Amino acid sequence: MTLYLYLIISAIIFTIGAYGIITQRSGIKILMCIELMLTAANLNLVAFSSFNGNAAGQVFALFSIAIAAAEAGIGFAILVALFRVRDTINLDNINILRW
Amino acid sequence: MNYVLLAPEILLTVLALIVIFIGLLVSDRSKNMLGYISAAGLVASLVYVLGTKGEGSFFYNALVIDPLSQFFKLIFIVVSLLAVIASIKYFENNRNQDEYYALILLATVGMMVVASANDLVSLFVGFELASMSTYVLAGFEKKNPASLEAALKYFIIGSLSSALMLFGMSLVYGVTGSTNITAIIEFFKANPAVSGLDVIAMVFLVAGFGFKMALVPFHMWAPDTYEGSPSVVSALLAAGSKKMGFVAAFRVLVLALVALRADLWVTFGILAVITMTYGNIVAISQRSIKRMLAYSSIAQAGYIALAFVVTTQMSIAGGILLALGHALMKGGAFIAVAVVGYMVLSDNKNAKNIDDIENFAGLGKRAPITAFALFVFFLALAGIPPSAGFIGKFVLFYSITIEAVRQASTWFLIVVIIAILNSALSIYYYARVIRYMYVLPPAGEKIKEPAPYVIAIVLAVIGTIGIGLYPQPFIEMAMNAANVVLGV
Amino acid sequence: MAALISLMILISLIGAIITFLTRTREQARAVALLASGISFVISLILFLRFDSSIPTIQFAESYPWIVSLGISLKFGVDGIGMPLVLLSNIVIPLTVIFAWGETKQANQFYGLILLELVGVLGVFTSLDFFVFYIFWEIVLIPMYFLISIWGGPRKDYSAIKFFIYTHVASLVMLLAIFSLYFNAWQISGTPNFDMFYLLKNYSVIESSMLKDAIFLALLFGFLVKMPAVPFHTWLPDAHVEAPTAGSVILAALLLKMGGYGLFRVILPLLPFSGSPGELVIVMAIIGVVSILYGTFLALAQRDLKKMVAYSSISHMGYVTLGAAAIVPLSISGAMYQQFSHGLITCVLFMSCGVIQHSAGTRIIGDLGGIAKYMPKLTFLMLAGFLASLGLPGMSGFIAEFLVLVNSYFTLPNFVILALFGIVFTAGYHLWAMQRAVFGTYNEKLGHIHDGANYEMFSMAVIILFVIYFGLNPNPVLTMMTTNSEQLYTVLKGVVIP
Amino acid sequence: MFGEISALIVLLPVLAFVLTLFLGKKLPSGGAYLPIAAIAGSFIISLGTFLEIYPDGMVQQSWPWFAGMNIGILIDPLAVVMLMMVSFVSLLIHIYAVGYMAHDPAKPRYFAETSLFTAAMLSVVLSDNILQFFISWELVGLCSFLLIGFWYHKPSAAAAAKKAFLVTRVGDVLFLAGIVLLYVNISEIITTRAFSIEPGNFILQFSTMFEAAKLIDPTQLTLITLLFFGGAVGKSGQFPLHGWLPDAMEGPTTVSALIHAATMVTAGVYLVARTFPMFVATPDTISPGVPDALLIVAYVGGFTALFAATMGLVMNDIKRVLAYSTVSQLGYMMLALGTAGAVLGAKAVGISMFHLIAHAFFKALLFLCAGSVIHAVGTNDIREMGGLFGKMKITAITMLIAALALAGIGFPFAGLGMPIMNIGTAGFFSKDAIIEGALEYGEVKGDMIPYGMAILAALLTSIYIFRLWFMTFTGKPRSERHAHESPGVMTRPLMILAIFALLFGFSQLGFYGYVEKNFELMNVEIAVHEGEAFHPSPIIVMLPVIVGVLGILISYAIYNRRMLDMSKLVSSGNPIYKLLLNRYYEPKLGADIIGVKLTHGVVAQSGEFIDRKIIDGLVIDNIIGKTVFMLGEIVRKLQTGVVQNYASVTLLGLGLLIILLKIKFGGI
Repeated sequence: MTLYLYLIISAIIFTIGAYGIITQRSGIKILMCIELMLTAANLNLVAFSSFNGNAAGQVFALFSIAIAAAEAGIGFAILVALFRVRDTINLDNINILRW
Repeated sequence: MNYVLLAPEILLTVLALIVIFIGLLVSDRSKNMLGYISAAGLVASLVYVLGTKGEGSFFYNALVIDPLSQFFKLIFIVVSLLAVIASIKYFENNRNQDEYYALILLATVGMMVVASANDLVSLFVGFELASMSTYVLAGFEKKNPASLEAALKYFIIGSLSSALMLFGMSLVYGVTGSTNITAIIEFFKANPAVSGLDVIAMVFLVAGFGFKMALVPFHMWAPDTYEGSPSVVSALLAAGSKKMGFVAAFRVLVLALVALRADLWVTFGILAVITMTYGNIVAISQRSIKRMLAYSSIAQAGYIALAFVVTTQMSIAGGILLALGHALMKGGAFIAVAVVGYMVLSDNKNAKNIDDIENFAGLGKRAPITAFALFVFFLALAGIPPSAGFIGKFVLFYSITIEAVRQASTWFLIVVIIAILNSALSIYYYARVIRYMYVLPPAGEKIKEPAPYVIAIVLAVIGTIGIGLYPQPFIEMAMNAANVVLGV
Repeated sequence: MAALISLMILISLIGAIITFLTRTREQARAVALLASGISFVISLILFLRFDSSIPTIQFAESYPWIVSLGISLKFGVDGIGMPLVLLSNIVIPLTVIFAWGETKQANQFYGLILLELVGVLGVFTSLDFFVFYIFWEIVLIPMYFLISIWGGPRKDYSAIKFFIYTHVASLVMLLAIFSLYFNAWQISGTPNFDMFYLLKNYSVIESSMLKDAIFLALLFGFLVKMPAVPFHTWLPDAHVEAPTAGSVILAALLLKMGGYGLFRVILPLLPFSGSPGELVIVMAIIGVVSILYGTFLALAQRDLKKMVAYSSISHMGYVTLGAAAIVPLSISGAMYQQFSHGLITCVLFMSCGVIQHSAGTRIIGDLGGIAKYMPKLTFLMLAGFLASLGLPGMSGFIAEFLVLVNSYFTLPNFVILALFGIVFTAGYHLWAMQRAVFGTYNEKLGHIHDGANYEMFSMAVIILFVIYFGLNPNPVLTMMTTNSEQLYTVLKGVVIP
Repeated sequence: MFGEISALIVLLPVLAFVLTLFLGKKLPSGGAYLPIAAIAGSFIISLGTFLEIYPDGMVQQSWPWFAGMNIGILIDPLAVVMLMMVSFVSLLIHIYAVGYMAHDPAKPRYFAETSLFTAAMLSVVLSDNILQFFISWELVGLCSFLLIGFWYHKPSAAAAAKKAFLVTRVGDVLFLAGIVLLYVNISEIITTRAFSIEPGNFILQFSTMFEAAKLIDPTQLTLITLLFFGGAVGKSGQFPLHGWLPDAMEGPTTVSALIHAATMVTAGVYLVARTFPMFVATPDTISPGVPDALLIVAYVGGFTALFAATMGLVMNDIKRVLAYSTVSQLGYMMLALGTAGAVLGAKAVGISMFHLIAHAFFKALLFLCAGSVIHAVGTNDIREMGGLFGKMKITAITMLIAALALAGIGFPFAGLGMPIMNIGTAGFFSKDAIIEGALEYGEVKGDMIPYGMAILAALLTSIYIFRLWFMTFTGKPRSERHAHESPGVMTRPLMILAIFALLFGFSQLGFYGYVEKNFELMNVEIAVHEGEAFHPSPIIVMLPVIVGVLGILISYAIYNRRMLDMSKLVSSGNPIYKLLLNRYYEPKLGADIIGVKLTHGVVAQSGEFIDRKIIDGLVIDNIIGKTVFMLGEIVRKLQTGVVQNYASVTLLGLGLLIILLKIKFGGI
């Protein structure tokens, strides 16, 4: 039952992240929300690994943390580049591509 | 366990590093050679992939080499090759070429890893490697807001869906206690009772792969990204990284679902039908050719997804064939659009939306080779014989028809009829462009089509028609791959 | 001399490619004429060496292609295909000659015409269902271009309508082919796309529902091509917009593909279908309705060319009717109608083309009395119109006579209905002639000139063919009859309610 | 030896047609001499054949054609007399045409077409099977179409040509239907009644037909014969398909003389005579002892004779008067076949054919005279003629002879039992016989209606023809155009024909005897429904002549002496006159209402509407086409371009999938 505790927490975190992605306007915040979701997944992995009694999950978590970092880096880079040309990172205004 | 089989991946990784390294040393002028170098590397690995037969598994069975992986590696390398060749012209004298080529190579490696991944970890890593490289590539024109916007959208939706995928993977791991796909399948085989959690996990995976496949409703990023990115990168995305989603789906979903005896064909049927219809219907009303191609590739994804509806050897072989065909046709088409862009810009430096259909008027006179190539690609996409597109659709539709016949199921029949009507409908927007190219008067004088483009396009054309004229070997390969998918 | 057929197809294909590559229109048309001429000679050799006393496939060739799907390039002709092969090779060279004066993108124009030849020859000779389908589809593309590049004001609409409409039909047909193929595969365990093999195994399908579904799908595919009411609406638009050469090929050859399908595929399947009698009635109704409907709509047209288009719908109705009557001679009559209509309709569309080109309009009301300045055309056009309204002594009469007389055995009421059409057929032909060609000259047309010699030549040659085959149908009719009698041996069992 | 080469009878004119068509322009007088020579050849061969086969020989040749049909030649008495007549009259008219058409630039076309016509007509006559008969019959119709529309730049001519073709086409379709029905029935009795066609014979040969007629189901037989008769009605301008013949006068007069008086229009009668055994074999359901088919033939013929004569009374166009007279006379021939056929059997064929040939001579003569008059005064309207007698004597006299022949003037000495043979014009002999036949029919079968119609028609005939003659040649000129006699090339044929019109009658008995043998030669016995011996009273015998003379006197009184003023009668106020002048409103009804308004206006146009607007417009374009586009426009708007919405769609999809699968699998 404690496993379910972890799962519920991670689910909550995941949902918060998802909610944030939908509602936030600033690119930065959206990046953070994505990080939240990844974290939720990592939490899952670790929890499962300790309950399944094998380390694969934790290894996986390590991988994913590294990847998340790289992802964040790229994300910020893109935002910065965008800011240079558009002077905004408010995603509501970034819609020249549509229909 | 001979790592020689992994030579292509290794070669390309090393090559990527070398390219960056050279980039540091040489002057911007001479960076143009990097394109040739990476092309050579890709050719080498292509030859290798075609040449080697052996199978094997590596790193504690995290990577496997089998017909499926080889077939898709073939696709990925060919597409990257086309993209690279075209880029030699597209990014000529661009001072960041080194990074560009390195990224393409890394993306290729990522896709190849996914193709042969047999462990959720390696799958995830490969996925992310490919994704991140392509995020950057999509936004490679730093001064062009469209390109950056494309990159941003691609990035946000992409990382969202990789989060979903990771979450799904974590659940799978939780249920099965292992990250190794073989083990997972074993587990499912052992206790096939559908616990609900595993199905949810599957759905998350579907979402994650569906993002790459651009299946409705995970497709939203695709039109914007394909439209905004540099055409050559669009080619890579549409033709290459899209297939990454499929191979992953083939590897994990099909096996898992077969093992679970959880027939999701209704789900996939609905997804496929909606996807193809959506893609075609929206494509009709597009004026930007790149966007039209984007929607058409969504539609194609719908066709390929039919393979999941009836998971028979035939259908999966058909899906794989269509994937191959689509890689060639779409890749070639995007590169052809790049030629048009080049043409338009050479007419007038600061032309806006250069892929507007108006710019295709009289292309048959202005750029005959490109026009003819586009003509071939479009007809192939519409499924007119003899072409790769036709062979793929032929086998695919056949597989579903015979399922309809065998199980006397009206639903399959309806599905295939919708598919047929779709491919008839798609003729409309392809033919419209063809008309622009050949019927309308040219807007300018004839141009000299740059050699790299021509080479890339001609290769694609040869592939498209060649498969149509002599599909025998490819069908066999696809069949073997399908056997792997079905774990036979 | 075994590979004559593939040689014929290959030569036209190579000719097409060379034509595309030529620079000047002189070269283009010369090459086109040469290639189609050679192809004609070969078909003539085939025709002369053809043994009309046996119903089997002759000059058969076979080359393996896609082994894993059991697909191979099989060619061959029998009494059903041979006349149409000859027809194609008669029509195409004459079309090239007729269009001798084409100036706009000449190399593409003649090249596309040759591609059409390749396509129809492939359809009429290939005995592998897969290959058959491929040629069936290929035919669409050159026609699409012929319409949309050289066509009239509404060419875009018509071309795309033609393309999609017929493409849907062929896809539906493809589904049926799939089922046949799968069925045969189930039985033998080895994939094989051989046409006769697939048709043979149709009979062992258990569920009669599936049988009917396959049958109807195939029938639909062919009827749309023919075209039969109510699947005909693509035809008038396509014809009205197409250039003359395009219309000629469309009416003379492409429509024949549908009829060919009836004899090659539908009739052999008929007796084994779930409910043969009803299906026969369905076909008969479609046939008669097409005859009458086409006639009355032709009567209503203002545009000469559109009138001719509807007249072909009406004439192709005889093919359906004759096929539905499943009497040996009625089937032969239907086949003969295909052949003869293929010739006659050329003259009609060529006349429309000449008038359009010379007077600048095809609207019957705006013409009038052009016979005064176009005596040669008037002569040939009149001959064509008379042939088309079934005047004895011309090939059309033989066909219609055979169909009507022999269909009466099985479908008396339908024949009586069809007979009604004859009067009105004569009616709209002569009425159009009277208003467009005879009467006082309409001065608003300004000074018009007679058709060019090459145009007159090709029309005259076709008229000669029409008369020859009207007086001596045997060379073609015998081989048709041989095959229709062989078909009848299977069809005997069918009882019509 | 003529029998062997009898195929040339047809082939020579065909050859002439081809040569004239392509070389005509280069030859003198439009190559007129080619057809003349060719037709002369045909005539000689016909004559030779006649002499060969007389009295009881036949020529039969047959070659297989397609699908069990054949092409063949059958020259029996019936055919040979017709052959001689056709080739002879055609020859004369061709000669006449050299003068008549001298100034027409399109001479070559004219002569080509007429020789083609002659060929086709000859082939009708000597064909030995119904299919070839039909084919030639159609070709004859084609030539008639071409020649009526010879001056195609005249709208009226083009219209008339079309009308002629279409109206006869109606008959032809019936004829074709008859052939179809016949074919089917024969093949049925072959299977059911063990009827066999011995080798060398073919299914549609007349001989086969006659044998089969005995076995075919009677009602079917009646149907077949009536369908054949329908064809005859069309070609021979019988009621109700008579309307095209008067309009056909738009063609050159020579054409009218050749096609619409002497030869083609009689083809209908010839058809009935040809297939007479089948008509006789039909059952007698309507009136006992009278085969239904013959009864109908009789009534249609009789009625047409009378009906056409009434219109002949009021026409002012010289050629139309003659046209209606032709229709009326053809009615007589039908009447003969019908009535006499019922009582005298095969003799009826003799009677009818005799009148046919006599009529050919004097009617051709009438037309040629009319032609020479028109040639002279340049108008067709007899109201503008008059007083021409002095100016063109030959024409006037020959035409008078012809008129007398048409009116059937003569004296039946023998008929009154005197020891002298009858004296009279050709028409006298031929028509008297017909009326007698009708009378005998009436006596035997107790049905006098046909006889009454015949007598009444006879009266009207002589009235209108002499009205014509008097108005043309007597009185004072009503136009100051200077008329003159036609050249010799035109007058000589007139004289020759006049001689025939005068003297041909005397061959009556021999002719009957010869033609009656026809069916015996084909060993088809004809059931004769003989009544008791029949001796009419003298007054009855004289009646036809009396009415003839009476008619002459009436028209003399009115149109020459002007004894009573016609102005009241022929005013447009007089409804009967209007009715006649408008030809019983037949053109209006046929062409305008049925042709244009109903067929074209209603049926065709509504069809067009359905096709374009509903099938095509509504279904294809709007429902399918438009909806797809609309859908596209709507759906693409979902792509807002705002990335959060994309994310929400993605997550929404995820949620939906989960719910869907929850529903499917349950769990948790």
